[in-house]
Amino acid sequence: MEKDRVKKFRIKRWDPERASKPRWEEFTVSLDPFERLLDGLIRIKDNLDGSLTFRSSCAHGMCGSCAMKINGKNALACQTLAKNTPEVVVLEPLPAFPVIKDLVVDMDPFFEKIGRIMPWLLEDGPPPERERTQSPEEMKKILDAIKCIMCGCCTSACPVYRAGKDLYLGPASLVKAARFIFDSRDAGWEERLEMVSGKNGIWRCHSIYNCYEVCPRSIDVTGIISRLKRMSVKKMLLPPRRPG
Amino acid sequence: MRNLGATGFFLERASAILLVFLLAAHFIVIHFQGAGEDAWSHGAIFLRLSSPLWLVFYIIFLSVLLYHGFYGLWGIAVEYVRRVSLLAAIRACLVAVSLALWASGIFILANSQMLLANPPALCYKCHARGSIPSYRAMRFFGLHRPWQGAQTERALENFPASGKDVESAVTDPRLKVLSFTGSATVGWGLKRLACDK
Amino acid sequence: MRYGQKGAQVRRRPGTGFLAFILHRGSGIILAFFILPHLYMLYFLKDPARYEAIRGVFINRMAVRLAGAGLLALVLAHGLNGARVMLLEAGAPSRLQKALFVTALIIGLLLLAAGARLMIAA
Amino acid sequence: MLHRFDTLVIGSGLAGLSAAIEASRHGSVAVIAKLYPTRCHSSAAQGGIAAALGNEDPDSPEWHVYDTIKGSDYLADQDAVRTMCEAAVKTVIGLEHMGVPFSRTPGGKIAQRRFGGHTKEFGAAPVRRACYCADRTGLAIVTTLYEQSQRRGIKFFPEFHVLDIMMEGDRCLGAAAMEIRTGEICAFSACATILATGGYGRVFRTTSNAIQSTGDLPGILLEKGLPLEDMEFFQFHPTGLYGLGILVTEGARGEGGVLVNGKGERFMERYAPHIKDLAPRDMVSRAITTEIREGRGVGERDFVYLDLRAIPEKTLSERLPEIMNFCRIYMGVDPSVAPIPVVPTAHYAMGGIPTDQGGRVMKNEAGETTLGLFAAGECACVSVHGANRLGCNSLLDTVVFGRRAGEAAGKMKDIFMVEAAAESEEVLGPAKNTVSEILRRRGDEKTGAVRKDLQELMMGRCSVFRNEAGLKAALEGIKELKERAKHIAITDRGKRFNTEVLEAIELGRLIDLAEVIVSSAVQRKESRGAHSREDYPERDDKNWLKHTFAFKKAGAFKTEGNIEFSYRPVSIAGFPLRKREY
Repeated sequence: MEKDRVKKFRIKRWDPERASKPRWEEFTVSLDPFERLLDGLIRIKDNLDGSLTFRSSCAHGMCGSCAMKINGKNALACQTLAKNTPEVVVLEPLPAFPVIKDLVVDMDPFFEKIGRIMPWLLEDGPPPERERTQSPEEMKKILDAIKCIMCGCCTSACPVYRAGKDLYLGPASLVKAARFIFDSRDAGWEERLEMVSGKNGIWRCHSIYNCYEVCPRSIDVTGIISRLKRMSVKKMLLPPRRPG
Repeated sequence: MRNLGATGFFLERASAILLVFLLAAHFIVIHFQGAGEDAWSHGAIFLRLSSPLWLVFYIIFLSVLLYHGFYGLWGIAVEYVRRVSLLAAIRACLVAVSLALWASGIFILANSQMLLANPPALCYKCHARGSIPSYRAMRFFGLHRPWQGAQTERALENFPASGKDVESAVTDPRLKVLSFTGSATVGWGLKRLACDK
Repeated sequence: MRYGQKGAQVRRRPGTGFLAFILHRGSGIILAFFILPHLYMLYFLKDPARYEAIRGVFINRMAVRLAGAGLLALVLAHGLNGARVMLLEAGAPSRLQKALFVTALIIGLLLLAAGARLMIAA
Repeated sequence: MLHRFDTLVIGSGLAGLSAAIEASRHGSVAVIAKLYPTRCHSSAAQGGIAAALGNEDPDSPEWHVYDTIKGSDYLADQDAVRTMCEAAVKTVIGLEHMGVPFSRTPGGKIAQRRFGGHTKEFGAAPVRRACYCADRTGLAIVTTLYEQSQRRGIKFFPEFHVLDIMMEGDRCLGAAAMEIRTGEICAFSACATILATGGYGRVFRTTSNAIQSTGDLPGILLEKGLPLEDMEFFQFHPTGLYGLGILVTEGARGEGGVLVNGKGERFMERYAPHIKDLAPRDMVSRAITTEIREGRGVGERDFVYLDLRAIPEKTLSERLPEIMNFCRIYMGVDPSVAPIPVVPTAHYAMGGIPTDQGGRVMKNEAGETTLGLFAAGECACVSVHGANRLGCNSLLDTVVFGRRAGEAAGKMKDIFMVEAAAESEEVLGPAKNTVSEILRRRGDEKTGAVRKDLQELMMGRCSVFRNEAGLKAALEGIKELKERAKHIAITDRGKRFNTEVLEAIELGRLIDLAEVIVSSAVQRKESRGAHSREDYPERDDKNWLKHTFAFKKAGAFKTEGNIEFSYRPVSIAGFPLRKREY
């Protein structure tokens, strides 16, 4: 097709089962301007090299499977259109997580970190007959945080997380914590705030804004962490009540 | 360990805000005089240390600076050091070094107070240049007439002054010798005043 | 087509925030160690002649004066970026982070120019 | 590796998580899925979950029952529909208690909006019944249920691809799955196994379904000689983004969006004079397809416009932010200034594994169930959706029947003891064979090419409108594809994360399911709900008011190709059959 544009996919490939080091490989595929990079990857797997390995599922930015480093920046392959990329597209697995194969990384440490902050709503007593009420204004406080699809782009982009993977909770966990701490229905906010205020929590964030820059869901990640910091300081200075 | 993080973070920020003012004062008084100026000459420092306000200033400056700096270093250590025991050792080191530095600073200040009580005899020199920043800063802190309240014997060397301040300096009976750099008119006027003594 | 390990280099521009962070951290570490020479010098206050001798070295060498200006640059970098981060942490919108960095940079350069002139001039 | 749990849940979408949470009250639960838990396709659900809360308009579960039955073109089992709709209110409130961040009314209650086919007073006017969280309801509920599962200590096995269900006669003993990361095949023994693997929209080219929605488990059951119910009914959602199939929620029309054809007409007025653009999905899809076929598509192309410009910008950004995003990213269109090009897109399988209301899998049309095997969600067919599902009822279905299956399955450990399997050829053999058989294949076919041809074939012959000739041709095509699939060559022979082998296995299942879909469509000689035959345009209640049970075995009444059929009557409980008009 004439409107097709030839794209070069330069992909960092590594099968730790067979090679001791990663290698770079280049594929040439044609992609419509409005096609996604994921379409290109599928085309490569279907036509050129069936062993190319990557994750994919929903293909429209709702599941977070195809997070990878695209031209040096973490993003979702299904959300990056061909027209918005240069002729050579460089793809690497997400940094900071162990590589399983090609563009697939081990997300277990990431989910484990999220699990550490008690990511569930804690009720204060038996629930009422009907729904608990929550004003639209109160709901707005968590509107940003509930957009998270846990793709790992933010955490993997964070230099602090990369430096101390086994220590720092990482931005995604903090967003998850904020989702509950700012939820007017949550009774466990105080305990959870203590948790993220520990030495591996919010204080490790130096407002580097990498997470904010890469978030495919446009969540103000750094802003949310700053809110947590303010809340933690307020809680230290003021008598205990739920600050905004 | 209740919310130590928040306290540390808060103190770090608070000390940072303090440092902005303290460092501004420090730079204006010491470093912005031009390289040839004598704001950190032995005499000038002793002059400042003779004032309790400056003494307090230096104690606060020292403490805040050390807290801010060493808390910062500790923060970096927390980020990169995984082994708990090593981290504890680093923490102990940082605390020890910062305390030692603080103690030596305090020792220097105390030592200066002892020297002030028993000073070597020196002449007083006056710079009648009211426009320079250090003068304005000293005026701001109410320290622009350092000889007032000073003992006769105290060493006083090279301070900035202008207009009325100079007049009061020249007429002050405790000032014995006056050297002057500045414009001729002012110089001659001063000479006349001094002759009246 | 296959490439070796170095085959595909991407030109990576570090993000503004990351640049600011590195600058902040680097200047912070250096500044923390600046306390040492200061205290070392003040230690000789008890001996005016010795003190003035050391001071002479500082005053009379242009290189040392320039280093003084460098100290100012570090303080400004650390302080102004600190102010930027504190503003953002206090609730300034995240989308302003780059603009704030540029602002801090401009203010810093202006202050540095003014301060360095005073420090270097004899 | 050998694992032993009281309950095993396959699939970590809404149905799977609901079932797991419910089952965890009774014993140990493991969830295995071929994706990480929140990567499921439930998280792409946008519009809402239906429940007659009456927060915005007066509403009653009875009206909900009526709408669902009418929407299903009277093929739904009415007692099951009643069960679902009456549980809806409690279910949604239960979800809220678990922490789902629903959008709120100014008074702080759960906000609701209009949705296709949901009416008040038995069809009088559209009603606000869909409880939503902007247009990311699925994501909000999935995330919350995943959180609650973590709280309950449910053991997750992410990225395990189920290759085989371990059956012993009529009893299910668990499943064999490949740990994708290592290639190792593990046995999971359990007293109860719940299948919640979702849909199989990937048999079609243009689909809103995830790449991973490949119907693995229905395919496996088919091979085990178990039936699949009502497979001919596959819903096409009227508004998928042109060329991509990404969904634009019905909520967009619920908020005031309208469909416009190439002439600028609001054509739904002609097809459903009463509720217009909020007609059920099968009708709207047919209307759009008709408009395009009769040359009233937009420009020279084959789509119509969904016009959201009448909706205030604030409403758009508050209630449909994801839609706005999708349109901007994927179409380069800002819905607040330009209409969105849309086409019907394969969306939801009404049919699936037949179950009773407790999620027990039926082994025949008589309703006899298998011991220890349960199913819920899109892969199951209770059947509450009949011939056409109403929008927002799918989330409700997954949660209500997921929980019911979970409860029934959790109690299995008291009546059905299953010991941990021993590592033997008998247990893991079939699963290992599936893989080695694929690896043994030699030839020059590629998975991608065969899959693409299958999807094109299904899209062309078996989509919104169907006819005998097309369906027969499709069956021929499928036969050919089956042959081609035998010659697929695998280039990746490693064990670690070998998605190429898995894709080939998935393709095999997809072809099997396509065959069942087409065969079922051929034998149902009437038009009902989503199954619209051009050669039989009328609903035929006399002959066809019955569920199709498709088997891959001999001994049933009727045969189409390799598939054999038997039938199960529809349960009617209170709502007599009427002509379906909106």
